[in-house]
Amino acid sequence: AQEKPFTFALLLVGPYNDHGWSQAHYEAGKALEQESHGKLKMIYIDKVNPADRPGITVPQLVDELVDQGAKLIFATSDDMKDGIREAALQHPDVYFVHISGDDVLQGKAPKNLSNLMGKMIYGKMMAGFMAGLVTKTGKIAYLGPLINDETRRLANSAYLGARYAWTKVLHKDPKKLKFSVNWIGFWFNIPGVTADPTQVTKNFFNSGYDVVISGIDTTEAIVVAKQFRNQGKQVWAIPYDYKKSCQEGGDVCLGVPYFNWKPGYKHFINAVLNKTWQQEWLWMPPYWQDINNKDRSPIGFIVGPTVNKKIKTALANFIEQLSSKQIQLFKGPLYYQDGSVFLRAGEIASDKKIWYSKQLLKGMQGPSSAK
Amino acid sequence: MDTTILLASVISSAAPIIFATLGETFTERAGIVNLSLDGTILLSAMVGFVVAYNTHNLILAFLASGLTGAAVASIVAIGSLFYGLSQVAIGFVLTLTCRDLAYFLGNAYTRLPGPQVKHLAIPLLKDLPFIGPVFFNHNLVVYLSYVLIIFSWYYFYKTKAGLILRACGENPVAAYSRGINVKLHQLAYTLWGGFWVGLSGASYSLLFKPGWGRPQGAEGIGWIALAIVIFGGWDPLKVALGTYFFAFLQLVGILLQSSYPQIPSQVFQVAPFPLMILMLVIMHISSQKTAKLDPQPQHLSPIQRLLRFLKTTPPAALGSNVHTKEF
Amino acid sequence: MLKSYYSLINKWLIALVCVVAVTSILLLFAHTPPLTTYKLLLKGSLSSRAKLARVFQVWVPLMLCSCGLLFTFSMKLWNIGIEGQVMLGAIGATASLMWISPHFAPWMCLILSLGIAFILGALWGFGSGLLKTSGGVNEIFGGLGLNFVAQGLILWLIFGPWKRPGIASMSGTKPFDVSLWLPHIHRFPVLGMLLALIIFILTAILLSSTRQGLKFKALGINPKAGKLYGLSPTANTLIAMTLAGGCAGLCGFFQVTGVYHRLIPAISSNYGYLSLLVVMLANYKWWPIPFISFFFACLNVGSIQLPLILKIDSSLSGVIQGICVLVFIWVKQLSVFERADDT
Amino acid sequence: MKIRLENICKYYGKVKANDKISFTIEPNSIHGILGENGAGKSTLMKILAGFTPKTSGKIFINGQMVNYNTPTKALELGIGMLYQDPQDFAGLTVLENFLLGLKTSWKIKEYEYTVKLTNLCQQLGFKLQPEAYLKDLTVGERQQLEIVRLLALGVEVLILDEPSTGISTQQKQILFTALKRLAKQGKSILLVSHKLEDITELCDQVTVLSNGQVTGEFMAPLDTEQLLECMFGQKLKQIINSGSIFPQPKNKSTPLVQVRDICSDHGRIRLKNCSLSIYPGEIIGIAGLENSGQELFLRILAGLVRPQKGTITINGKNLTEKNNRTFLQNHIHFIPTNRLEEGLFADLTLLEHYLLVFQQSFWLKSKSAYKLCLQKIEDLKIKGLPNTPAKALSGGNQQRLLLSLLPRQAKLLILEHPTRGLDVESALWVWQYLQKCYGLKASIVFSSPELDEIFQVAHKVIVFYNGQILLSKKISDTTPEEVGNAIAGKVEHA
Ligand SMILES: Nc1ncnc2c1ncn2[C@@H]1O[C@H](COP(=O)(O)OP(=O)(O)OP(=O)(O)O)[C@@H](O)[C@H]1O
Ligand SMILES: Nc1ncnc2c1ncn2[C@@H]1O[C@H](COP(=O)(O)OP(=O)(O)OP(=O)(O)O)[C@@H](O)[C@H]1O
Ligand SMILES: [Mg+2]
Ligand SMILES: [Mg+2]
Repeated sequence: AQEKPFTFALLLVGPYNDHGWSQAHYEAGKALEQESHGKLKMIYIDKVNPADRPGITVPQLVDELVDQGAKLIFATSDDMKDGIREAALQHPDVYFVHISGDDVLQGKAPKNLSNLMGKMIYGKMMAGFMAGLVTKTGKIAYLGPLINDETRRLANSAYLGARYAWTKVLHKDPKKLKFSVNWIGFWFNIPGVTADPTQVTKNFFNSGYDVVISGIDTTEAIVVAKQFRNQGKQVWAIPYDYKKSCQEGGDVCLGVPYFNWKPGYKHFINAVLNKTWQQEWLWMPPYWQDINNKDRSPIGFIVGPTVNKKIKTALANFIEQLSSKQIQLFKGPLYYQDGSVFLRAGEIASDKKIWYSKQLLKGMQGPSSAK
Repeated sequence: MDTTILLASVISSAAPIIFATLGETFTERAGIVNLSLDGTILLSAMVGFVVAYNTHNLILAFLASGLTGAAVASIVAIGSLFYGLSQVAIGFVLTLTCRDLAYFLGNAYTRLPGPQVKHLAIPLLKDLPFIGPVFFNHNLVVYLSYVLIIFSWYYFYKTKAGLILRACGENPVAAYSRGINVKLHQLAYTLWGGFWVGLSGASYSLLFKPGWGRPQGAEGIGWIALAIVIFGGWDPLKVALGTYFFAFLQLVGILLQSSYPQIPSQVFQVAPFPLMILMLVIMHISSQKTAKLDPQPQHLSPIQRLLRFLKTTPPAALGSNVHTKEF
Repeated sequence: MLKSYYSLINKWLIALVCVVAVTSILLLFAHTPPLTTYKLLLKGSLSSRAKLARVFQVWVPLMLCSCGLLFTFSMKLWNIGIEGQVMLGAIGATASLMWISPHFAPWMCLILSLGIAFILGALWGFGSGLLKTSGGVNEIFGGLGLNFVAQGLILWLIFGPWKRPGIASMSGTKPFDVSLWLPHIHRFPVLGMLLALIIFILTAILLSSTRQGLKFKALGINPKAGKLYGLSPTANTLIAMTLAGGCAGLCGFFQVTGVYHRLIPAISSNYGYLSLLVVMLANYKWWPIPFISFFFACLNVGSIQLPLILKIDSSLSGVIQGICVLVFIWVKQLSVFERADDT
Repeated sequence: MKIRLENICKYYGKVKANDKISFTIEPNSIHGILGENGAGKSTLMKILAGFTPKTSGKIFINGQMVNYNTPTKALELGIGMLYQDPQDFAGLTVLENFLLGLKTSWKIKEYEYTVKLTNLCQQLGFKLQPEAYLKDLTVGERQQLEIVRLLALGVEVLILDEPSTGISTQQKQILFTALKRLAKQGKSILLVSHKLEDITELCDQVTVLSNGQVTGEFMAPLDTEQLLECMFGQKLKQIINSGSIFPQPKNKSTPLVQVRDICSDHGRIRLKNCSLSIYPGEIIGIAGLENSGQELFLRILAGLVRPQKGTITINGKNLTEKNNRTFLQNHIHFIPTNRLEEGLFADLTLLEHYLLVFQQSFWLKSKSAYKLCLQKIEDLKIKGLPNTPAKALSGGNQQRLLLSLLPRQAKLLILEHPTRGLDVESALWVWQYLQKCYGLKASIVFSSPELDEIFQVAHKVIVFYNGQILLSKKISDTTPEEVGNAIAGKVEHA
């Protein structure tokens, strides 16, 4: 006769089985539920976005979850920011975690609302690094979602990674490296609303880019790359978010930087269970000993199945140097697109400085913010 | 991106729309409006993907989608032909219902990697200087779209069956008095049209936007297809032309977006549809003008000829319910 | 007399049975027990006061749009452009709130933005009317075109001029201050409900007992003849479209001030399309509108339970609504024939 | 081929369109079917042609009973019909129309059939261009095409439902000679009409129908008096001894409306410099073949269509370029000939019609309108109730409804063939009603294909011949022959 399980809930922005961002969250939750041997119960609502659930607001859904007995609710998308804050005020006795948000930093959040994010910047650096190593044309494309601090931050990291590989490893002329970003407008394709990632990717490959780094939640980049490869073109792609999304890619996939939300979730669940909850803004770094450790590392990078030895080793010691801080990519001098200074010479960026990336970096093409 | 690649991608991205527009052309020329395209395409896309995923047999998948399209069309046809319901009403309801049905039934198959139509360049033709890469370096679906265009044109204007088809849309009662079983023909052509709309759905989920998901990516195409049929004046060749024109607009949107980052991408996203509407307006005005032009074409300036070319007259009995007990 | 009542009941019975049958088959197809599903839909929409409140949050916009559509339908116009008209209303409301909220008392701002929303929606309706009357574009396609334009406009505003500092995301504009939210009582959108009722009553009166209403009806039947008696089809088409747009605009106003408290890309929530179904199911008459809107609202709200508990997609509600309308128009037609036969 | 009909019945609800009709049609002869409107002629013919299923009765061909209920079957048996309203495809070419229904191969052999078509035309003295579009042909030519087609199908029995309405005299002659020739060749021809002269000219044998029943059978030579007697009973006497209905207006008054050299082209029809002065109380009859421009002219006069050139003035006020609203304000009213399509609101009830037309107030006042409605139904003897929808009225009653919607203070009435589809009796009634309400008070301009009608009621006749006014004379100064010639395009004086 065990006491009834502790219920935590997820609000997923996409379908729970989207082979991307949402599925990563879903599987982390499921894993915890299973390991807890019935002590934990997970409930979720997916497709929580106005396009899929017209007329439904986040607070309404939170009501539902609370009715179902949820004590801790993870809101897994940036654009649930306002809704989740509103809900947190309505339910002071329930705990909330907003993924990728910064209400706590901003001091807007009520006591029962915390923020969680993994340091994907490193994942993106690795992605960029791979791209920089394999590109033949020296033209790397970044398939960006919407524009905000987070997405700029990640695009910048990828660029720095690529530039490092291009200049420091291959010792090529930095001017010859072209890195352009195209924002589609949301985390996944909404026809007639966002730019169509399939078309955008095709367009990239057609105009000479041979590596596309995906920053969106869905797998168009990989799919299109495969189609081009079948037509005998030398192209690669790097998906995002979800551990297994490289599998469908076969040999066009260079690898995937992914999130592993298990450690983060566990941290907050324990905090609630052990009544040690205090509001925090948690930006978890990778577990450097083994970035693919299922229980310890919030982010990881899985190398594509057919990547050759030489590149694998290069990546390995790139990671090695990142962990030992021998390589500091966010180190001055770095400039924003408009030429204004981001980091003075020698300056090493603070977390907060990286978090609030106001623009893309100098040397990248593409808009830093919607006009 | 150079012109060959541009044209090639126009040709290929138009293919699935061609299926929809020409299918609908058959239907409307027979006098029935099947407004349900947008929903039908999604539903058949879903069916096609599910079948392909489970059987790994693309032929079967396309067939299944086609039949799905025909099934939906049959609701419109039977409703209007045998129960005198408003075609627009049924069509519109089906548009929404089929969309939701697709999302509902296809939910379990979201974003699964499934089989796809293979790329298949045509051996000799593909090496032709400019033609080759533009027309013959695609896949069977694209080639099928060529076949359909030529077939429809021949069928409409060179065969007896095509003549009968046009007659049904022109004046059903008269057709009946000529011993033509109008309802049977209209039913048949609605199903036939629906079948092609279905194929268009399949070619999205198995080639152009591989896989199933919500959204799938084919949303909104159906409406555009309907507009294109009008734009093309119910004439197979003009309709095909209109389809390519639209595909071109869509592509240009994306190109411009990368070259004019200061203009928000959304503008380019929504541009093609209003442009089609604008074309409809121009056509309307042109058809008013051409009413007054003198019949001998040799007296016309090029612009006047263009206007005359754009002038369209719908099938006289389009969308009307001939519902006499005598039939 | 009695017979006719009997056949009426009969008709509805047939319809109901058909709907339930078809839906149940679907559910079994999706390996879900029909009965529990229906129970869930019911519980999910009516079991608690909060849920009922949410039903009314959907009821209000449906009512407003349906009223607008009554005008256009009485002219036999398919105002599919209603979606865009809702969006423009929303844009109007947002703009006015943004610009004047600092200078006036909240209630004044709300009233003003209501006015602006109505006007902008009306203009958009007028636009697709104009496309039909002088552009020769069938209102269905003109409307759709304008829907796309409206959608683009909203996105551009959200990503451009009205974007949050440094951010451009689908999550919409910066939420308004609570003082600018349309007041609720226990989460019941009372003001919205009041607005909907007023508009509904006005619509009913205008259609049933004024000359304008009769004009719409007559011109809907035969515009050519209308000209002989000095009625202008063009003018009345534009009037109907404009009125419809206005009502849709009010819907947009409610969506902004009463539901989302900001402008989001999907602000119209497809209520425009949905209310086309409502009016069709109401057989283009005004009196059933409130009830059908309520029924549809229940389905919409109740359907959230489906993924949560049965793990099936909530688009089922849309399917049910569609099937209802299909079956209804079918059964209606059948009974028309019965009458034709027995004379 | 010999056809016998036995007790053919056709009921439309309560309406007995055909009621126990029996008679025989002999081979190589022209058999006339005569009867007033709504007598059941078309219905019977449609039954014979398999277009309409009969309620009961038997049909025998050469002695043995046949049972068929589709046009196809009828055609296989050799029975073909030329319908009252042309059953062809305006949007297709002559050749395509010809091909449709013929037994041809799956592929269209254009050349072969072009030859066939032209040959047949030559035999019957018709002239048709195979590639012309049907919408550019006159009704007469359409009929010719239809006949050719039926012959190509090898029909033995040819049914023509009122072929002589709306075609030129020459075309009529061409048609009749063709028919005679066919009869000689051994075809049996059924000719439906209410025009006595056609019947007497052509038929060897006549059957007269009157509200659904056979009221007499006659053999050539035919006696007009007798036929009339049989068709209408006493009704006819009234027309014959009712002279011109409308009193002459007093002369030398200023014209009410002046139309000066109107030009307008509207698709095929083109008006060239048409001028006309209408004096108060004057009744002007417009004669002419259909599509000679009178339809367009009337609509221009009513302000429904704007002319490209020319002026229209009423009492000196210039109304050119104004819309029909202003014309109405100047008491100019128009009644089109196809009532349900252009004149009435099919699904609106009588009451709603009156509400719409006679009430300008914002709120609807049903009570007063109801009184008015009953009053009008009373006055115009409309067979209907305040809540009957217009579409359920019979043709004649629809016309009455239209008349009742005219305001008393109308100054100019423009009537397009006001007695179309009305039998002689109700036609007479219409004119008497107009005289009673508007005699001397208003002027009337009306078009009519029946010369005798024009000569009966009009003070002045004008004749349209392809878009021009060819003749404009006082009735007293002209003769039917002159007008008839003008209609055909012939005028004596240079
Ligand atoms: N659509 C209809 N619905 C109901 N009744 C109809 C319809 N059409 C015709 N009828 C009935 O058939 C009868 C005759 O109609 P019709 O128009 O043929 O009259 P008609 O014989 O031509 O007489 P008229 O000389 O007045 O035209 C009318 O009494 C009318 O009630
Ligand atoms: N579709 C119909 N519905 C109802 N009544 C009809 C219909 N068709 C014919 N009738 C009725 O049958 C009767 C005979 O009609 P029919 O058309 O045969 O008259 P007709 O002799 O051809 O008159 P006309 O000389 O005007 O053509 C009319 O009273 C008419 O009302
Ligand atoms: Mg007749
Ligand atoms: Mg009649």
